[in-house]
Amino acid sequence: MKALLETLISPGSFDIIINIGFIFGKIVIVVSVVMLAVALAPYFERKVIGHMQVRMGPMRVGPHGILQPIADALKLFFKEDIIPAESDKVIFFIAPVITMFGAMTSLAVIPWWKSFAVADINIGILFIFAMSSVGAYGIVMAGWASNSKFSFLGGLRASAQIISYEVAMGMSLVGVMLLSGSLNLSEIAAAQAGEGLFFFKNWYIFPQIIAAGVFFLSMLAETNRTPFDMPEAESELVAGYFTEYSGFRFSLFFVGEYIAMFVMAAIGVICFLGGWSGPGPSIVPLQLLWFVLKLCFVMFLFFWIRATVPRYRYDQLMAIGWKVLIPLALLNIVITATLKII
Amino acid sequence: MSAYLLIPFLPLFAFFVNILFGRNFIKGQAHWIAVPAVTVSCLVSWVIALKMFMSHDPQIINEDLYTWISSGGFRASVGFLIDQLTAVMLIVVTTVSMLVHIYSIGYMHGEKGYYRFFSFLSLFTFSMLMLVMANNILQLYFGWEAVGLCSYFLIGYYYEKKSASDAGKKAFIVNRFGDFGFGLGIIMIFLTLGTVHYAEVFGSIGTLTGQGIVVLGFQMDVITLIALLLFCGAVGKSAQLPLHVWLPDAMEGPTPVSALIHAATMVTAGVFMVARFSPIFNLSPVAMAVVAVTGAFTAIFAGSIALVQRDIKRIIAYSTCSQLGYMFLACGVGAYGAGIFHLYTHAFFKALLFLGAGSVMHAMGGELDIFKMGGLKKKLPYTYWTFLIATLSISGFPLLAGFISKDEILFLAFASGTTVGKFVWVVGVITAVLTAFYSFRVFYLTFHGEFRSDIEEMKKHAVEHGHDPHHLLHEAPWTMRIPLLLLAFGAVTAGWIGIPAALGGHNKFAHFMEPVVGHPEVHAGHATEYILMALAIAIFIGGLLFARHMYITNRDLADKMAKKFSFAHYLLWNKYFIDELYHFTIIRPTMWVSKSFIVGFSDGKIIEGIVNGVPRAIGQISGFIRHVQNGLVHRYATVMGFAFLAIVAIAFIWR
Amino acid sequence: MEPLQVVEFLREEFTDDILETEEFRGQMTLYVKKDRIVDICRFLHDEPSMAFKYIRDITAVDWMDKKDKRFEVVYHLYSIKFKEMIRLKAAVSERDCSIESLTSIWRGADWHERECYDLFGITFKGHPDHRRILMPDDWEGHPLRKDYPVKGPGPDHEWPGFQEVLEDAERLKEHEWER
Amino acid sequence: MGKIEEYTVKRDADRTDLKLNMGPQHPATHGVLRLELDLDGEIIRKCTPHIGYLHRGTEKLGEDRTYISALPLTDRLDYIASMNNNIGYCVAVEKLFGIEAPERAKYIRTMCAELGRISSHLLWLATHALDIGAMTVFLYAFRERAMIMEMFEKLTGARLTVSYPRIGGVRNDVTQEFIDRAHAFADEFPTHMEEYETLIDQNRIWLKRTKGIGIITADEAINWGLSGPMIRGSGIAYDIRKHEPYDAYKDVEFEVPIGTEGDVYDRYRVRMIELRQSALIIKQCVEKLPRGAILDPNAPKFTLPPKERVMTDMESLIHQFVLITKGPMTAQEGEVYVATELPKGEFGYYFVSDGSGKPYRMRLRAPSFVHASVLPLMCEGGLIADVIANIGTLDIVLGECDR
Amino acid sequence: MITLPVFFFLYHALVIVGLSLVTVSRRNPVHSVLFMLIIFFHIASLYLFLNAEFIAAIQIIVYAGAILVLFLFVVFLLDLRAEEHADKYSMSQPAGAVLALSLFAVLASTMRGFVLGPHGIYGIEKITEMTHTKAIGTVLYTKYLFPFEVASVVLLVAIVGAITLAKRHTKS
Amino acid sequence: MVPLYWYMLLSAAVFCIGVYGFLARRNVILMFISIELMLNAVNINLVAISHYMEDLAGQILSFFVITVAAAEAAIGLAIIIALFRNKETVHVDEMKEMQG
Amino acid sequence: MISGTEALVEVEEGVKVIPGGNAFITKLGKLVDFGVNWSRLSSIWPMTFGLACCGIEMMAAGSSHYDLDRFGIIFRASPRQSDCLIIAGTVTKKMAPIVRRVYDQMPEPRYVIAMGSCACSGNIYNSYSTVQGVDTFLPVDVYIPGCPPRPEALMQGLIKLQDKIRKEELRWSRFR
Repeated sequence: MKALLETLISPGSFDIIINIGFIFGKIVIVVSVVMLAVALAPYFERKVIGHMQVRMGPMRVGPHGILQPIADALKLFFKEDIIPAESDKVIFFIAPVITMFGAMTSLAVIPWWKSFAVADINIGILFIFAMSSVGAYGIVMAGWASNSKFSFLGGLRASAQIISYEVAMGMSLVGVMLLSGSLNLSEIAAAQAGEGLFFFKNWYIFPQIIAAGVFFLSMLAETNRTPFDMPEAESELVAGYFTEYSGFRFSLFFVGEYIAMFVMAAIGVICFLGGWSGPGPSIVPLQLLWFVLKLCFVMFLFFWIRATVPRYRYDQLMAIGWKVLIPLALLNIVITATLKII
Repeated sequence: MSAYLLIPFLPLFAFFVNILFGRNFIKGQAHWIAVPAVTVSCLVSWVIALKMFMSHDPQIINEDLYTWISSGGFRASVGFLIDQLTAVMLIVVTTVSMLVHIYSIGYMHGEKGYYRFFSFLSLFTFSMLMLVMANNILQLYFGWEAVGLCSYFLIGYYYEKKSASDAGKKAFIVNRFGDFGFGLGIIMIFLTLGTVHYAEVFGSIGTLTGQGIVVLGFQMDVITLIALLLFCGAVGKSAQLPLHVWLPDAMEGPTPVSALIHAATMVTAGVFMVARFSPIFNLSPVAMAVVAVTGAFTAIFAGSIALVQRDIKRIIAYSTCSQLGYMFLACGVGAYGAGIFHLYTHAFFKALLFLGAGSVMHAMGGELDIFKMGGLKKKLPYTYWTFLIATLSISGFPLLAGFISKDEILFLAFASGTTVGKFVWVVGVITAVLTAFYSFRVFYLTFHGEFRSDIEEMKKHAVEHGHDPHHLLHEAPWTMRIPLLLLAFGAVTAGWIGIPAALGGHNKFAHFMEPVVGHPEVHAGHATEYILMALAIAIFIGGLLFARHMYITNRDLADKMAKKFSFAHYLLWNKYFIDELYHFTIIRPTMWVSKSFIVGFSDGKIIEGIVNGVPRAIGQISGFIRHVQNGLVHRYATVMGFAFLAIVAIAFIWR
Repeated sequence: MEPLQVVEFLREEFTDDILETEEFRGQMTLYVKKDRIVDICRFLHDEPSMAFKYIRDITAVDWMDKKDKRFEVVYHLYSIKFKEMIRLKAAVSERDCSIESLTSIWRGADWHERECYDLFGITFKGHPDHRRILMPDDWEGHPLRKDYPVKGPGPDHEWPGFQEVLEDAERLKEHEWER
Repeated sequence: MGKIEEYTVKRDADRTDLKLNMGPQHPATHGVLRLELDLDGEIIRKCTPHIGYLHRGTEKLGEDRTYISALPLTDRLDYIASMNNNIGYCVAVEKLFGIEAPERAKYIRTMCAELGRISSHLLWLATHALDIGAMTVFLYAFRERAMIMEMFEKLTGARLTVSYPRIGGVRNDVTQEFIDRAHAFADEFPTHMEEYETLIDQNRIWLKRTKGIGIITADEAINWGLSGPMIRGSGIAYDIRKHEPYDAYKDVEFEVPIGTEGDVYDRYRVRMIELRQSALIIKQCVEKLPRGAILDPNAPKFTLPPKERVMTDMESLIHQFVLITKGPMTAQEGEVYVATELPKGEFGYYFVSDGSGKPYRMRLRAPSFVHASVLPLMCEGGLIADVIANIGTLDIVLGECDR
Repeated sequence: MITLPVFFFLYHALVIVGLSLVTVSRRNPVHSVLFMLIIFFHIASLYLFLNAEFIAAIQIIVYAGAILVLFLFVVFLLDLRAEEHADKYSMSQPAGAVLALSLFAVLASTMRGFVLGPHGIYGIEKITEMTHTKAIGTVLYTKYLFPFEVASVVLLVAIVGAITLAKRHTKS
Repeated sequence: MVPLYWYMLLSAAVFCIGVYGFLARRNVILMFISIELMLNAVNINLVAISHYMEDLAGQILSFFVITVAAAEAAIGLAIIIALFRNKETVHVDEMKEMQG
Repeated sequence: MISGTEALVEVEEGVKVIPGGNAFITKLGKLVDFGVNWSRLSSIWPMTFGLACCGIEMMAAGSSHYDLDRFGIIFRASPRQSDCLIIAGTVTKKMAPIVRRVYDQMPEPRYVIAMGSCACSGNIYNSYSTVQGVDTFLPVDVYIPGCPPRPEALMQGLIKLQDKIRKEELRWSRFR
């Protein structure tokens, strides 16, 4: 132990510690900003949908209801935390944490502006896939541990859905990887940068329009959003896998889900909409602005779709995933690869 | 410039689209994918070939696209070689394929597996193109086997029909004999030269000259062995004696298939292969002689059978055998260029013959017997005229394609100056007579005279077999006529590219091919050539007149002849009893051995003795040991683990 | 076919089984013997000139002391084809409180009969799923009988299920947030 | 890898491993319906509906009250279309007494009934769409429904439980403002309809969720005793407004839409066309509305006298007193069954009178009760999600189902 | 001298070995699977130390994201709660322990004498320069292309086999 | 620098635990998990040696091991499900007959 | 930081307190009370639980015209996630156990609103099968009269409930 301490205070290690401190700083910044954004996302959603439905959305809590999410979060935090008697308690406890963990860790590799990410790793896309598959654990475990039939069905549905749509999503991004020649999100975004009036000419949404479509649909399914919100279909399974969750643990699921939406939207922006690229000079605040604007746009799409379309049936959803999206994604890979070779 | 990649891969693409989506989505519209794909690849091949033909210093493409296996010294790659030989083959393959595709739209209309037919047709085209475009033997072999497979699929296309599926199997099995040799040849090449790439093989084959090898106790020349083994493959694929038996039976497949695979392209793969390996064959006079003699015998043999057959497609099939024999004959005397030239012209007129026959069948509701036809001239004018052109071309009407190429073969055989050359020339001339005769026999019996069957009967028959009785005795749709017209044009003009110097031409074809296959020595002058040509014309007229005499003016003569030469007729009618020969020499012994010996003796006596005796002993032991096998996986695993430990321990101690 | 014609037609077919007919405000009522109810209904259903394919309602009336037989089971049949309705009544005594089920003719009769059993206590023989429908399974008494009080049998004879809830509420009161 | 789950979650038919209890507080069961589902994976092997969670004893209570004071009970049966219930009740009691409402009252009733039908169908559309996941339709439909609610409020003083008709007429006359609003509403309503249809009518998901689901053939529909849009969706043009016209229905023109397949989608279409037809009927009523009394002046022993007469006229006061305390005087012994066409289907009132002021037997034949019984037929063999669509398409209201 | 890498290694090794023991000894298969998940994460992290980031990602995506979820599904589907108590350790437990221990002894003693072969060309510098993914891709699609194709066939067979096996035979 | 031997030792330990688990447990699913454990042990070894040898062959091999593990899991679990349908148990000792 | 024990004042034998500590704690408690109560009253999530007629008015209150979402009120389908049980409609005896179970499944703090006369007192349904007011078995916080109450009345009731929550003290201490 003493030796270890000695190691830790040796001058070589000092740099490492500084480095670690720096990374921690980044983490704190990103997480706090994202948490704030996640807090605002439901508010944004309620407002958008409200206005689409000829009503106002939250108005009374704070000016224009802006404090609504904070009130919700605080209330949930102070609510009783019920653990059903028949449940598997440990798993019941950690399931939402795993979901949160899966979503939050993905944030690490997202480049917010040029060369700023908590961890700018070479396998960024793979990392996000890995983490989203971990997120599925939280869901399936929550469904199982609750020991309720609605939860169980919801959990199975959700995890099957996430896993199968992850295949489609991964395949849809292969085209992007082929074009950019990298798995690093920063590099992918950098490859799409453009200048001047047609700054968007390099965006992969144009050559990869099939992939973008497939990605967008699987993104909806991956985050359990309408029209693929089968696992939490209110009219069928009450609240799906988190039917039995209350209070704080429920809010963890809630937040995890919104972060997952965030991550997916960010991937969509980076891989298809050119990441931070945009008109104007290439300076950090502008880059961040473009990125955030695009992110908001994709989030808006999420909400828009929720307000517009009905819900698919579970078998129809699976059929779309396996029989339509995956073949389309494969076709896209073949086409992209062929074009790239020629 | 990698547009050449379109040539093989467009048909492949069409195949994939049709086979994947055909069943549920495309169905009757499969041709909209296959035909454009083949048409484009045909256009590209023409552009490439013409470019090559026009320029003085043709650019040869030889590149590796993709290395498939690279293990040790062995390297297998997908690569393409486009030289003069390949260019000619490309034209033949893609053109005929395109026309057959178009023809099939009309011919196969409304069949159950329409998409399946087109997808296999496309796959065949792809495989054939891979075969001819290969730059290494392995890829050639891949194409070789793939065309065989497609041929199997397509012969057995009407798989509900037993004869069709049997014919498919027969073709497949007979080809295996040949391919066995071919495979051995490839292995020999790899063993001796360590490579399978053409350029490297041909570059270093010379070093093997004079080396010998002991095979089955015989001292043999290595190159001769390789050449003969390779030729084995050619014999099988090109239906030469004695492996020709599958070809006539293959006529069970749809007629477009016969035209494409069994007349124009696949069966000529053997010739192509021999020409492609001409550097090897040239080094072995023995092999050359074998090739020539085999070709010559096949030519006359098949031609003679064709004299008496009644089935229109079989006659043309035997004719194909015979013409293929010509090509081998040419190759065997070193006139590869002439062989390829004949291959090229033959593709046009033989495909035309087949497609014409298909048109006739279409009108006859599937009837094949020429003795039940007659007088179709008026009903099927297009077919009549195009069939006439094809017949004239094959039987050697002056200046039509067939005349020029056949004449060149015979001339070069005569002029080779060797004994073998002289011998095969004689055989070739006799065959030419036969060719002219049987061609016109078919022609007259089909189109002239009066109609020899009952139209009502046919209609009833057609309805029973689910055909539409309305198009009986009517000209086929346009999709079927256009290929006929185009091929007829080809059958007339295809030969003009190689008009010999004696006739004022420049024999451009031979010069074009020379860089690849060389040119044989010619020991004769123009005068000889003129004489030979005159002889050929005489033969043509003789054959024509004799056929006309026999089947138009004097109808009884045929029967009389048959009675008079009853033994010969019997022999020919039964195709020299080759099938029966095989049956008695190969099939029956095999069956006997398997039945009587293996089942009866070894199984019955030895094995059962052991089976009954030993178990009785074992039974008692196993009663004890049985407890070990209790089905508990854990026990097994544990025992395995301890055994492993024991072995380790023993190894430890031993050391 | 007018209701009156229906009655005549039926009288021909089932002379002894139609006890009485009655018309009020243009609606025809037939009193039939309860043992023949299935036959009569099947006849009305199958006979093409009447085609009473549609069952509107099955219910009962409790005449308590006013008639000999306490209950009357009332059937309303309708013919969509001829736009005619007919009412059948079959008297059921309290002692033998049962009648044949019509579910074999109309699937729609299923729940009506269950309800009738639930609220009146009339048993339908041959019913495939003869359970209470509106009241809980362990409910005592049949509420629509005239001798059943409107407000129920009183707090002492409370339905055990509800009694349990009340007890639970009392028991759990101490865990509530005091207000 | 998820594929495997899809195949394996299903077990053999005789070994249903999951019994799912849907309801009574489930969000998609429209109140307190309870379904017991025997699941085989996602497939429903057996579906058993349980009702009675809202059984309030209306029939028993009705027998305990006079004909006049039993009217409010009918409000709360099909509480989505109370107006139609009231009207049906009044029509039935009128038939029992042998009186008739004056023409003007009939037209007003017809108009109100159709407004009620529109409001009911809108609520059905809203909840049905919400169940299938189209959440915005819900709010759009409620927007138009609010207009009708306001109109009712102006006319009757209540939004939902109106108790507006009276035996022998209606309570108060319509104002010109109400007539204008009704006319304007009937005019503009089809444009709103287009809004809903834009959202769902040609939506692929909607079609996938509704077409071929919950099929009921014409024969089955008759045999099970279905009525209203449920039977019309199966292709039987059975509409009591046409078959046994009451009120002003014989004087107005409208079409009875029918479906072809008998699936959820057909019933959806039928109801949508009915909405348009209702708007047409309202328009006709407004245009044809005759002048005259709103209560039958010829039957003072059955109908309440107008308020001002009660205050001024002794005889009327006595009538009022007796009618309220004892019920209608000199009622005949006898029995009637009167069916009226509610938005849900055929609602039958069966009265047995023993001559007193109270009904001896009041029987309510509720369409929802019959429709709920058909659920097993529609659901078994389907998937869980189809149950939701099927409950939605039944358009049941537990208030009248359980009574 | 315990340097940081050594410390990290020791931590990982400890967790992996400890949780492995826990995994094989849990009653409830669900818990076993979850401990397995943690083990996989640690192994992936170990791979990161070995500069094999792609393998680490694959480890998570394939093992954690697909295989273990499959296990979970199966455990859930079979609903083994009733079986938990039936799972008794049987007589081969000591045998298993003996076997495992002696195997470990053998392995440990043989590994002592393990000598590395000649070094290849993919040193740390090279891998960092061309990124691990690219390096692996280059090797996989050139030198090991044929095994790669065979592996794909194996997977195909597995998919078809799994579907055929698990598909319910409809008793039509 | 961590010695290679440590990695190998770790791998051996995990492998042996896997062996133990396979032999000691009666629940088929746990046996499968033990097998996965063994495969992972092998992978650790492969990657470690590959790293120390500065040659990617080992990592490629581990790649194939993962492939095989995936295939094995798919097939194995499918078999378990098929067995469970017939036998209603996952206890290996009750699966000793190979019919039905 | 207070170090050692000197800062503590011994008020009784063995009982030491921080001087002013109580006031601090009380003030802090008031602050927390304010925050917690504010959050609770700002986001009342009622359970989707319509029983009868009143349920329709409850839906109407949630629709565009009245829009409960303005107050941060959204309906949740699962009792575990809702704060408030609006009993909208007649509760029959058969339904009572289920209502009670739903209530029992809700986490604290939970509120009950009896919406409509039926839920308050039984209304006209004084019959064998109906419960005469849900307060017989549930602790009701707010009663809303009316048959059915207008959506405005429901809003009024919710605002009353908010007032009630605002006045609560120390209700957070037991749950977290």
